[in-house]
Amino acid sequence: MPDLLKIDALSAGYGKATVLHAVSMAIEPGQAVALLGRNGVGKTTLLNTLIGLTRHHGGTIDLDGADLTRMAPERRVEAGIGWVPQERGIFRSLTVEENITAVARPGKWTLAAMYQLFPRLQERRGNFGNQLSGGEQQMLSIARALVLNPKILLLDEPTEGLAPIIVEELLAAIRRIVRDEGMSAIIVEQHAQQILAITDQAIILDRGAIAYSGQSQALAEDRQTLSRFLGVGAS
Amino acid sequence: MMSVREKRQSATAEAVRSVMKRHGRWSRLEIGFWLIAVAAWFLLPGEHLILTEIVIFAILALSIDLVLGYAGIVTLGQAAMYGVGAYASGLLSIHVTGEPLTGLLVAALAGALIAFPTSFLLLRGADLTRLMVTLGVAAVLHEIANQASWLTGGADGLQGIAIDPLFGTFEFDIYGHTGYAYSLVVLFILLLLARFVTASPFGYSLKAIRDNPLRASAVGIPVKARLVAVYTLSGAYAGIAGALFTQTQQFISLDVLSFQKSADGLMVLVIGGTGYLYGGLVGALAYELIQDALSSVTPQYWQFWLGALLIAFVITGRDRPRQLINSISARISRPRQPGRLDAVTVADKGKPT
Amino acid sequence: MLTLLFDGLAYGMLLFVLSCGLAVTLGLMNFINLAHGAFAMAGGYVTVLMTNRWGVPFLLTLPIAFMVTAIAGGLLEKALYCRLYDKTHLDQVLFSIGLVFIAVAGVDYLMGSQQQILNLPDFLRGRFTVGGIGIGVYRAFLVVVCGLLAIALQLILAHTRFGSRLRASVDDRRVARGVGIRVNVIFAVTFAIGSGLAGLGGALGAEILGLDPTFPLKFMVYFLIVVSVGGTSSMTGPLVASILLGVADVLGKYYVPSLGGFIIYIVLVAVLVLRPHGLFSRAA
Amino acid sequence: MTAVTLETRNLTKTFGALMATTDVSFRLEKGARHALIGPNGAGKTTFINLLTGVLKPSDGSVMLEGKDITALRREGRVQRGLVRTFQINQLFAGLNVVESLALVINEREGQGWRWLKPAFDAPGIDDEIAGLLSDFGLDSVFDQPCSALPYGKQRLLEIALAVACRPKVLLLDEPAAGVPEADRKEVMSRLAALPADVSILLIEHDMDLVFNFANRISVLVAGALFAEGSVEEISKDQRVKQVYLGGAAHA
Amino acid sequence: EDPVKVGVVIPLTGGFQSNGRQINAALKAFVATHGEKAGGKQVQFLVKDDGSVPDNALRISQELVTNDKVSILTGFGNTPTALSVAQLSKRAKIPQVIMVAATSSIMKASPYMLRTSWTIPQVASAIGKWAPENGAKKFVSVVSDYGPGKDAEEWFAKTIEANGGTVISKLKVPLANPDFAPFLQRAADEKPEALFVFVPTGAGAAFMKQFVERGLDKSGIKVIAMADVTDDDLLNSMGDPAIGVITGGPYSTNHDSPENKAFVEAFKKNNDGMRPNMVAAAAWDALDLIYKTLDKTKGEADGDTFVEAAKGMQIASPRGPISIDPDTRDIVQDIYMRKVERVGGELYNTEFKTYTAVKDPAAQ
Ligand SMILES: Nc1ncnc2c1ncn2[C@@H]1O[C@H](COP(=O)(O)OP(=O)(O)OP(=O)(O)O)[C@@H](O)[C@H]1O
Ligand SMILES: Nc1ncnc2c1ncn2[C@@H]1O[C@H](COP(=O)(O)OP(=O)(O)OP(=O)(O)O)[C@@H](O)[C@H]1O
Ligand SMILES: [Mg+2]
Ligand SMILES: [Mg+2]
Repeated sequence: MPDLLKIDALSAGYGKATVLHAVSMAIEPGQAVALLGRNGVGKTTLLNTLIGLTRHHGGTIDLDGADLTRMAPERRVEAGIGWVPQERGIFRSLTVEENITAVARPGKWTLAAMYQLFPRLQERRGNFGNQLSGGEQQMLSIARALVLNPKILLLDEPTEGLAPIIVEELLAAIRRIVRDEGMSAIIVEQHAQQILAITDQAIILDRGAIAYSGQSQALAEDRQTLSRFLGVGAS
Repeated sequence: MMSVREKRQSATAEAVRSVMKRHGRWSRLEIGFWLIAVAAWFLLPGEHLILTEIVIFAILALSIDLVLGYAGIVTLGQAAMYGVGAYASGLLSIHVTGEPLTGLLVAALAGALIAFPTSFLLLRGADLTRLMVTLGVAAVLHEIANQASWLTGGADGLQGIAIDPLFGTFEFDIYGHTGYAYSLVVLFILLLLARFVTASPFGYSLKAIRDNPLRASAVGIPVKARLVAVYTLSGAYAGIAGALFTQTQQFISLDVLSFQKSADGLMVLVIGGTGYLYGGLVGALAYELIQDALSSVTPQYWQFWLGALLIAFVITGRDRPRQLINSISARISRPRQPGRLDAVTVADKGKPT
Repeated sequence: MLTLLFDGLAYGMLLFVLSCGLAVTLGLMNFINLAHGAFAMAGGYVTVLMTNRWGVPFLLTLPIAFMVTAIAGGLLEKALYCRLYDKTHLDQVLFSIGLVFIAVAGVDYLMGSQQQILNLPDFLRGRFTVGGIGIGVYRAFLVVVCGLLAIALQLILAHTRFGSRLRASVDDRRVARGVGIRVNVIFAVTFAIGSGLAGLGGALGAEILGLDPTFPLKFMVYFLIVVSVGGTSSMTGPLVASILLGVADVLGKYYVPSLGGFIIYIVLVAVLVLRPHGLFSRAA
Repeated sequence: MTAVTLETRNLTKTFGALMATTDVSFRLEKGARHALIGPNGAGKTTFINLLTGVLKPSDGSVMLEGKDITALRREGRVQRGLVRTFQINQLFAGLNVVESLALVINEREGQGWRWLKPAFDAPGIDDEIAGLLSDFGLDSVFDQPCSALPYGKQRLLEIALAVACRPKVLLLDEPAAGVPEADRKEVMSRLAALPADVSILLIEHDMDLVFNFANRISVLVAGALFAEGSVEEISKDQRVKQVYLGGAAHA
Repeated sequence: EDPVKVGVVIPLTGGFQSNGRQINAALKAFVATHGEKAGGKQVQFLVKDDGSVPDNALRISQELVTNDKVSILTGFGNTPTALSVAQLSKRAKIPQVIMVAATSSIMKASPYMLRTSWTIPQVASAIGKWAPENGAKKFVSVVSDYGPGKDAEEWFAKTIEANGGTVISKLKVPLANPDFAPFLQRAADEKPEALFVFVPTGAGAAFMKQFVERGLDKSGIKVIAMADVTDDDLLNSMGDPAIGVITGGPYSTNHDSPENKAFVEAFKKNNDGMRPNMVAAAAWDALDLIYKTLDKTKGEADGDTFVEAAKGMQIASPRGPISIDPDTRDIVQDIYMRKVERVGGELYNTEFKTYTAVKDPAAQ
């Protein structure tokens, strides 16, 4: 299958400082990728670079045949990227419903579908963005990315702050969306095991470069790599 | 024998100490600045008038910096305290005594007295609200001064101010020789005081409030009381600036309370940069000199060029001069500051291997 | 008494039409644009020039004043303003004051410093009486135009996708772009509309307020008062604030002329102390 | 019998028609390691906001060590030892790590009104700061401005600031959010190592942490207390599983 | 030989800039016709903008005196700026020739002050004398709320009461006042025979417009105003509302005399057809006074000599004969009652009655 997203020797950063160093990877349609790594290694920066919010220093990004490298963020969204920022980025002076409808694009994922996925949001539809609990904001951020009906979802710690039962549902939903709808996803997560269970590929970043890349399942069993780069499972 | 952890911790403590020591130290640039200001008294006798005006302007801007740069309160009403200080010292000289230092004290008190109740109006609300409330208070005072012409002389200005010679010896001459020396010393003292204040626990609590009032209160800082305190202090500063104006000019008009005065004060501060005390000085110096030069080239249209300069200045980045100053001062004083090097080594040591 | 109330209403409407552009740029875009009055002045000069020198019908000059200033605003946005959204309010203040200086000196150079006096067409002059209340024709015209404008603006901003996209862009430009909102276009269009409204306000206001190069400085404070008293989250706020200020000002000056200069500031401070975010505001 | 440090009586908060906190009577025992869990939007953060005075309750009262503090201001509560951390980091963006900690320590020591004395010359302040820095893994970034720290470090500083207040009662709102798995245990063990008489109320959605850290758990659902018990009891409670835990209980 | 330096401190920006503009234009015309020599010396003018702010006026004047070594200060577009410099003029013994500021009391502030403009009481009292003689006795006064406005109100009331009239209500309008509606309504409700009006140039046009819009012109209430309201500079663009307005003032552009014809012509020629108003005439006369006095002192500009020489000076001014009162150093001049009329397609203040050699009544 042809790659959906292809990144080649991508370098980027903030101002003059380079944070990402020549990162290359490829994702097929319908594939979910776990993006792991310690604090501050550049996971968020990689996602921000894909959506176009960092300074480009080198390399290329190609989505479904379109060259995104120099595109403005809003154009990348049109080209098929849905983004869930780490800090959620809920618009505080819009209601829950407006947060969704203001950005929605035609497609399978609609406001109604979001309310079905997160009934909580429907209950709070009239609340302004700054009148939501942390978890509600997280749900809204994910809903807002889905209604863009993207080809690929970029999720930056999407389970953070969600109740365990919601996390389960959410991860199941992501898995379903990826498997059944052919949407791809890159998911940054702190909980390695949880995410490796629902993704196909895994990438570990270390100091802005790819330190490991392989099958999720293989990594889940590779305690040594996990403890070396993530510091988990060693004890 | 110390454990690894203890060793690391004592190295950290050492580095922390060196960072702390950096605070409040006089940089060479600063010292140089003051030397030049003093030298100007001897070398530029013809410029004392404009220099005096600059110094007074700088004190007004400094008073704004205390609330804006350190406590995050934007204000367009500093003229209220400035003007009240000016009138207080002027009236004092007419009705009680022309002794200048008493005038300064009375003006400081008057400024603080106006600022204190006003500050309670500023405790709630965002930038725009504060801008408008301060503006409104100043406008009301302006109108009061206008109406009370039996006391203030109204729009025609307060007549009959006579200031005694400083220490009974130094007459306030029309060349501004005494005026400049006098204002410069007052500025120096006020700046010194402000340096202490901003490097004190009180000063740091203000910065905390400026950056995040929610968190400030969550670590036990009484936010409202601190804001009231600093606004009152800044009112005293502004009052002193007003008194200096009265004493060196021996004349007051309603303009001391005008919106223009507040706006100019804010403008020069912003030009020079907020939050490092010297912003007002740098801004006042630059603004006055440029305005003076422009208006002697084109008395009718100098505003046009001033406007163009302001725009260019903002577009290219307002912190440029500040960065320049920082980099110069870093270059000048590097040999005296080993703290930074320590920090780097500790940072390396700090990494677990 | 009723005549007075009507005068207050008309004056308030005038304040509204002059300030609603600022309510858009400052209130909605959160840009402190002190140069608002400069756009209003530009609109005023367009109208005065066209009616007095070229004999264009007054009513026709109004849309032209809107268009001209909107285009000017749009161009300035693209050239300069767009670089300032990310900067602090203080930068914006400094920048827009710079623009005001340029506008004041520039107009002075081009048009001279004297008052420009607008010649209204005959059908807008004079007054008529309804039920014993004397009503100036032009003031009635102002009330109607401004009322319609207020309703239209409120509908657009509160109930269209454009309105919510605009508010989203203001809340967080970065994230807004990241979820596909064309922030640049939205800001440029909004800014142009805000400037156009200012121009229209200037055109309508020249008759009553007069017009000279210091216009932007003279009235800057009034615009700011309206927007801050009204609150920055809707158009109804500034509308109500304008009417309140207009009526209070007129009544105050009639009954206690000696307090004339205080009233507007006292209303300002009182409102802001009681309601720091203005009369109408969303949850802070 | 153990003493109660913090207690609420019939605490209620409404937002318009929404009952965010409904008649909550809750007790926190001295030295407790108590966790508060519950679905998203159950009202946990609101509860903390009521305890700390960020929000005014619609009804009911808050007692700290037997005294009614319902009307007390935020900073007054902090001075009496009731300290919190925030779900979303609240740092002093323009100050660096050392300055932030120093100002908190000064404030705690009642130095906040000293306006002519340098901020950094309180005796022992440097050692205390150094201790906090190394405890929270901040020694590599000690002179960086808070705004430039990576998210994880900001999270750690968020907690360090609260600990620097030397609280009697510490309210932690999702302290581990954004902290990588490897470092979570360390943060939590640091918190666990706080003096035994410090009472801690923890809000967290990471059940690993909750079960390891807490010795008592309350469950809040739709603003009301839904269940309370030991770790054992709660993790086995079918109703809690249904509304909140899902399959996580046996993780 | 050293030139005589003259500092011209005027408002080229700010609220009073139209005054500054007229003065600057008059200066240009004057130098073009009279050259740059007086009393055998080169005369050099240094023009500075005070932005209509007294602080600035003072600082600029100080610099002119201390750095540029000017021997004469002139200009001063309003009362506060004139007053701010008075101390300096007194202390440094510098002649201060006032071109505009019209509050009566300023002359006391410095013994080196000379004035060629007019004083508010001079004009207001003339109006107060004329009105009752011509059938308007019951007045409401509407003046701007600042020094000159209060002067006008006071002196108008004083004279009209002495002449059998009354002022039933005295209204003060804030200087920064966008809308006259409430004041006009109030004035109309008092049902006077006429309004006495003094507002600064510019505001005058707005006032007259709103007066007509309110239908007050048809209600039989007359407007009798100080000359500022129908300023020659703006009169033409004020249009029909201004026609018929009666004002009292020291100068009208269409004053019929050879001196004035020459003045208007020179002024227009040097300033792209701009129309001179009373400020221009006063500025012209100030310059004339300076030249004539220097001629008399042979170029000596020392304060005492200069002021002594200027006292009693008589000049054939464009506005008619004027002189400097030796006791008060203030101007003595004819005050005219005028009526706005259309003359040859343009609006002018046509003079119809003259009060000759009026002194400042406030100084007596
Ligand atoms: N806006 C910014 N400006 C400058 N440097 C930044 C900025 N944001 C992040 N950095 C730096 O870039 C590096 C990578 O940060 P990034 O946020 O991408 O890491 P991360 O892997 O997502 O970490 P975390 O797990 O904490 O979210 C860090 O060293 C950080 O300090
Ligand atoms: N200012 C407000 N106005 C209206 N509703 C609000 C406001 N603040 C919070 N809420 C609502 O109150 C409920 C409780 O919110 P709270 O933040 O306390 O939840 P929480 O238990 O902390 O949830 P989470 O685990 O997601 O952080 C939420 O449904 C939220 O939408
Ligand atoms: Mg991240
Ligand atoms: Mg919460």
